[in-house]
Amino acid sequence: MTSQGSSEPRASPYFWYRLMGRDEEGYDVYELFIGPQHPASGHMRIIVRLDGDIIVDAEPDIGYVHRTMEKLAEGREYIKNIPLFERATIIDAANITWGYVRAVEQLLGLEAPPRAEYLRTLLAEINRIASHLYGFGIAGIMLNHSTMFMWAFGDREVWVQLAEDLTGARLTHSYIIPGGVRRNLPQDFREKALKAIRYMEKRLQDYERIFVKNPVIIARYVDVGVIKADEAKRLGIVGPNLRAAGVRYDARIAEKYGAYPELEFEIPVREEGDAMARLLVRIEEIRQSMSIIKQILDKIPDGPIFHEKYYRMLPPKLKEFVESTGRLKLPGAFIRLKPEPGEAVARVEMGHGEVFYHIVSDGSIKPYRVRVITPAFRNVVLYRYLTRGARFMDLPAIYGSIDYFPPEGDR
Amino acid sequence: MAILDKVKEALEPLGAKVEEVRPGYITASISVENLKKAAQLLFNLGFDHVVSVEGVDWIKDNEIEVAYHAASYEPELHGVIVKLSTRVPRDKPELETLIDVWPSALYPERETWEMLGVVFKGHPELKRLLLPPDYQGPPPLRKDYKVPEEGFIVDLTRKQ
Amino acid sequence: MAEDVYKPGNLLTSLKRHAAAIATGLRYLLSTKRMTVRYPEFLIDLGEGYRGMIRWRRERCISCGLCAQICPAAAMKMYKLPGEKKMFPGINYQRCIFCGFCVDVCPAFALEHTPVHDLSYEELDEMIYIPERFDTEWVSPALKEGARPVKVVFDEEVGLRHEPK
Amino acid sequence: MTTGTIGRIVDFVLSPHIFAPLIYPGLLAATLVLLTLIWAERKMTAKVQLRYGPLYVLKPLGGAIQLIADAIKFMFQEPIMPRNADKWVFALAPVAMMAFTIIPFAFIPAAPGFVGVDVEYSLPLVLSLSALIPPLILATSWAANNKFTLLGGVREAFMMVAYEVSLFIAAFAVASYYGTLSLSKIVEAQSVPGIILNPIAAGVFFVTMLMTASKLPYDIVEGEQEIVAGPFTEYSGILYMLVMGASYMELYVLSLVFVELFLGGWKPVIPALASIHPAFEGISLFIKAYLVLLFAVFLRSVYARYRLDQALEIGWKKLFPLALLSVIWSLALLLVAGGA
Repeated sequence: MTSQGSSEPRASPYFWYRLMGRDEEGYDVYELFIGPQHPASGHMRIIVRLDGDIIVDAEPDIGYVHRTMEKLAEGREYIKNIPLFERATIIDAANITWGYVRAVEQLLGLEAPPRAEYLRTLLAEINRIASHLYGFGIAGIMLNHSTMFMWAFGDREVWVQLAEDLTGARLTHSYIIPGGVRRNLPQDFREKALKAIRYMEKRLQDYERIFVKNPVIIARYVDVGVIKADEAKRLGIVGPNLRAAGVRYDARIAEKYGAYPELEFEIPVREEGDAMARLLVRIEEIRQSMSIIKQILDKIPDGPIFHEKYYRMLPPKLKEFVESTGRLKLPGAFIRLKPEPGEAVARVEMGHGEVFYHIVSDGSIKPYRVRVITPAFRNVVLYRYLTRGARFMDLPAIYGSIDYFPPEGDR
Repeated sequence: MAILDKVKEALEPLGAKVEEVRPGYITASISVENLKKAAQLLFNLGFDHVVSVEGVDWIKDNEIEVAYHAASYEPELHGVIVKLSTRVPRDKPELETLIDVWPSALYPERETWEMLGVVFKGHPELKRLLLPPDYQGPPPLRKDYKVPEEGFIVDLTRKQ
Repeated sequence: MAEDVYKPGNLLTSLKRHAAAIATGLRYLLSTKRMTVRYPEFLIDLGEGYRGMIRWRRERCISCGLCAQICPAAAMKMYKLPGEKKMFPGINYQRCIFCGFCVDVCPAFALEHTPVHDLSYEELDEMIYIPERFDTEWVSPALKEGARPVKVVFDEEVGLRHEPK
Repeated sequence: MTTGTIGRIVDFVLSPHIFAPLIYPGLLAATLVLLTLIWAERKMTAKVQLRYGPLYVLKPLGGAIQLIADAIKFMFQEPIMPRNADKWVFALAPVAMMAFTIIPFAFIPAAPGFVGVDVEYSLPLVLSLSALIPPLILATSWAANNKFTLLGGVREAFMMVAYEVSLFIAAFAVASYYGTLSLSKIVEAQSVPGIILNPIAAGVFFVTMLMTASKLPYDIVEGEQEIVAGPFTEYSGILYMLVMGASYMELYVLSLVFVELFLGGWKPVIPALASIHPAFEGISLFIKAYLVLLFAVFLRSVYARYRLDQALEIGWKKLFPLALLSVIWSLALLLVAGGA
């Protein structure tokens, strides 16, 4: 047992108190290492310091699944980085690659045809639902509600199946490429998607009965881990965590990319800022995403799915194949995309929040520098902020409610 | 564009070079001394958080560019990113931390210290974040840290 | 939706919620819905378009090497074999991420995806397919052992239904 | 060997002093409950969660002997003794825990007059014996010398004081109505099931029963998501099986008491059955207790876990006053009905 007296000088653990304008107080703390070998830590460690049952300080120690993506990206051609960045958030692959592709398209001066933009939006929304359901399941099991965990993961399968029908892969779609998308809409996709939506609407009511309105969940979530709008802004929080704190910010309306300007949807915002508000915002976002999918299926325009500049390069035989199967063939020139020197930034709203890419090109076939800031990396600071003063048993509740995805934070 | 003019008006007296490279993407490069002042001015304009803090190693110029991408949650500044950047020498990359202005720079600054060896003076916890605590090598995102690459041809005639 | 979770509940609303949760649980306890596909006995038929194991056809290959150049994981390589003038692609399934770029870039339709995805290996070296081994038909081990293929059908009531083919 | 000897052996085994603690409702039945209940729990949870649950061990019966397979696995698993542990306490506490869950069977009547040791105070005796387990859990948590086990032990200590009081008071509320502390006499006197006479006591007893056995929503002591497995974090192999089994055994003991206090004990739902053969009375008790157990473990698929302070609040601020209220209710019933 480690018990640190107040006399022991420690610089970092209590710095938060200084930042929050507090005096450095003497705490007699009990130090716990939650993770990386722990049933509920994920691929990370949280160093928790307890004063009795109260958390004095929880320090997220991330990096256990760091894959040096930014460095690896510097050594690869532009197109090869798509599957690489996809692996940061494998559960939300469409959105995380879309940010990268948007930045590359800006560098190349390309614009995807309208149909491709609609298809990207479609997959992005399917991924958003799947990502929220994943978060839901984790939130459930963090409170030991195994039914919510199994249900959410089971229902996520419906959306994963839908994505598979569209792209040919369950999770790692690599669907969005500079200049367009890789596959056209399958024949019977509309019926399938509408059935999935109707099913999900029914299930959300059961979720409500067994989870959201369950008195145990209300007890565990209401007024737990509260963050208010001004603090969320100061700390640069993104995604549903931000919107649950009362800030109406969503990269989909801020950046106006894809087909979003042509679609009608609401950005759910709640004022409470607690764990329950984050949960409710996610549920409402699932509903909004389903409404977006319906609109896309109604509005999707006909036309090419790939930019003319590269489609032209394909020999007639391959063009014929693309027309008949709806599966794109890539021209050989696509391997060595060569943008002008310069830089570009792009932001895309993922399920977890906003992802940011900054690409610096020196005019060669490989990017000079790719900077990626994922929503999880921006939200990691919440561990420190939300857990301060919470009870120890609130830690998993808070962890589940902020929907932190360690591989995404570590990149 | 109104925002560009505002940023120009605020930062050009400090000697910043402000331009809009793409719609909604404004870059402003400034000297190290004026960085904090410029950050405060940007904050006052409404850029309330940084999306990213990063370093770019310009090995040919023997300099590291440290860039802060500031953005805002306010509806009138949606879709605008200002890159506030400065260049520091590669052999002594030091600048003052901006977490007093933007607390959201806390973790990205720590990561930039770790990955490029840029020292942010006044940062309360410059310690390993993503790399293992016992990592010894040079800062990995510098250009002189090479990642071995392999070709795409395997010659089986030469083996054995 | 669940706006009233923030209202201070009294004993009655609390009991009602407990009852609703337990009743929902009991309803599912008594229903016959199942999500699981019992894999070694049943195998989901993935059909056309699934990005599974990659089939290479030697007779179509023009040895252009585009597949090896586009491979993001450096799994596909061009192999120079003794006694062969041309180079042919081989694949290392330890690395392959099934992105399908090689299939998409192949101008001669020499590479194509199959729906087979459930292979396992005893040794790492077996996962490297030099061109000689690469040109073979993939067979799902479960199907070989007599698994019954099932088709995935979307359903409003149970989400996904698995119908025997 | 003569038939006389065999007969004497059979008589000996069938005599309540041996049969009750060792066979039914004691050790053998308890083992059976343990094996089937955990299987049933997993099966029911799986059903609610749209899965199959254990299936492949004895497939025609839906994997019914899965737990035997698990037990064999635990038996052959290496029991790891932490280097810094207090070895004697660490190894013996689970054994003692199991023993204290089995001893109460000697005092629980399984049928009219069929009890191992017939004492006048069987109700408080059984409850006090099962109240000896929390101190043993504390002992394991201290002996393992691990931060997580210690936290689990502290939680157990907090929980124990919160639920034991209400558990005892709710049981005594019933006893005070019948004017006896003997379980057999309480069952005999029950013409109307206790749950109808005193629903408050029944509710309090059931909830505290869940707390005692740390079942959801009160599995705070073992809170996997915070403290790995609470006091049992360091256990492995056969010792782990013992500590895990002990909580189910405790639940079984308490559900037997619950049935005898509130559900008419061994009296069959159809009274005529009892006249066919006295064994039906024992079976009836078992079935009732098993149904109570099934409901208790079914709650796992409905609930999440309460926070420690919330559970303590429930224990002290809700269950305790309710338990007192149930005593008053019993006394009021006595005044109105003039006693049973």
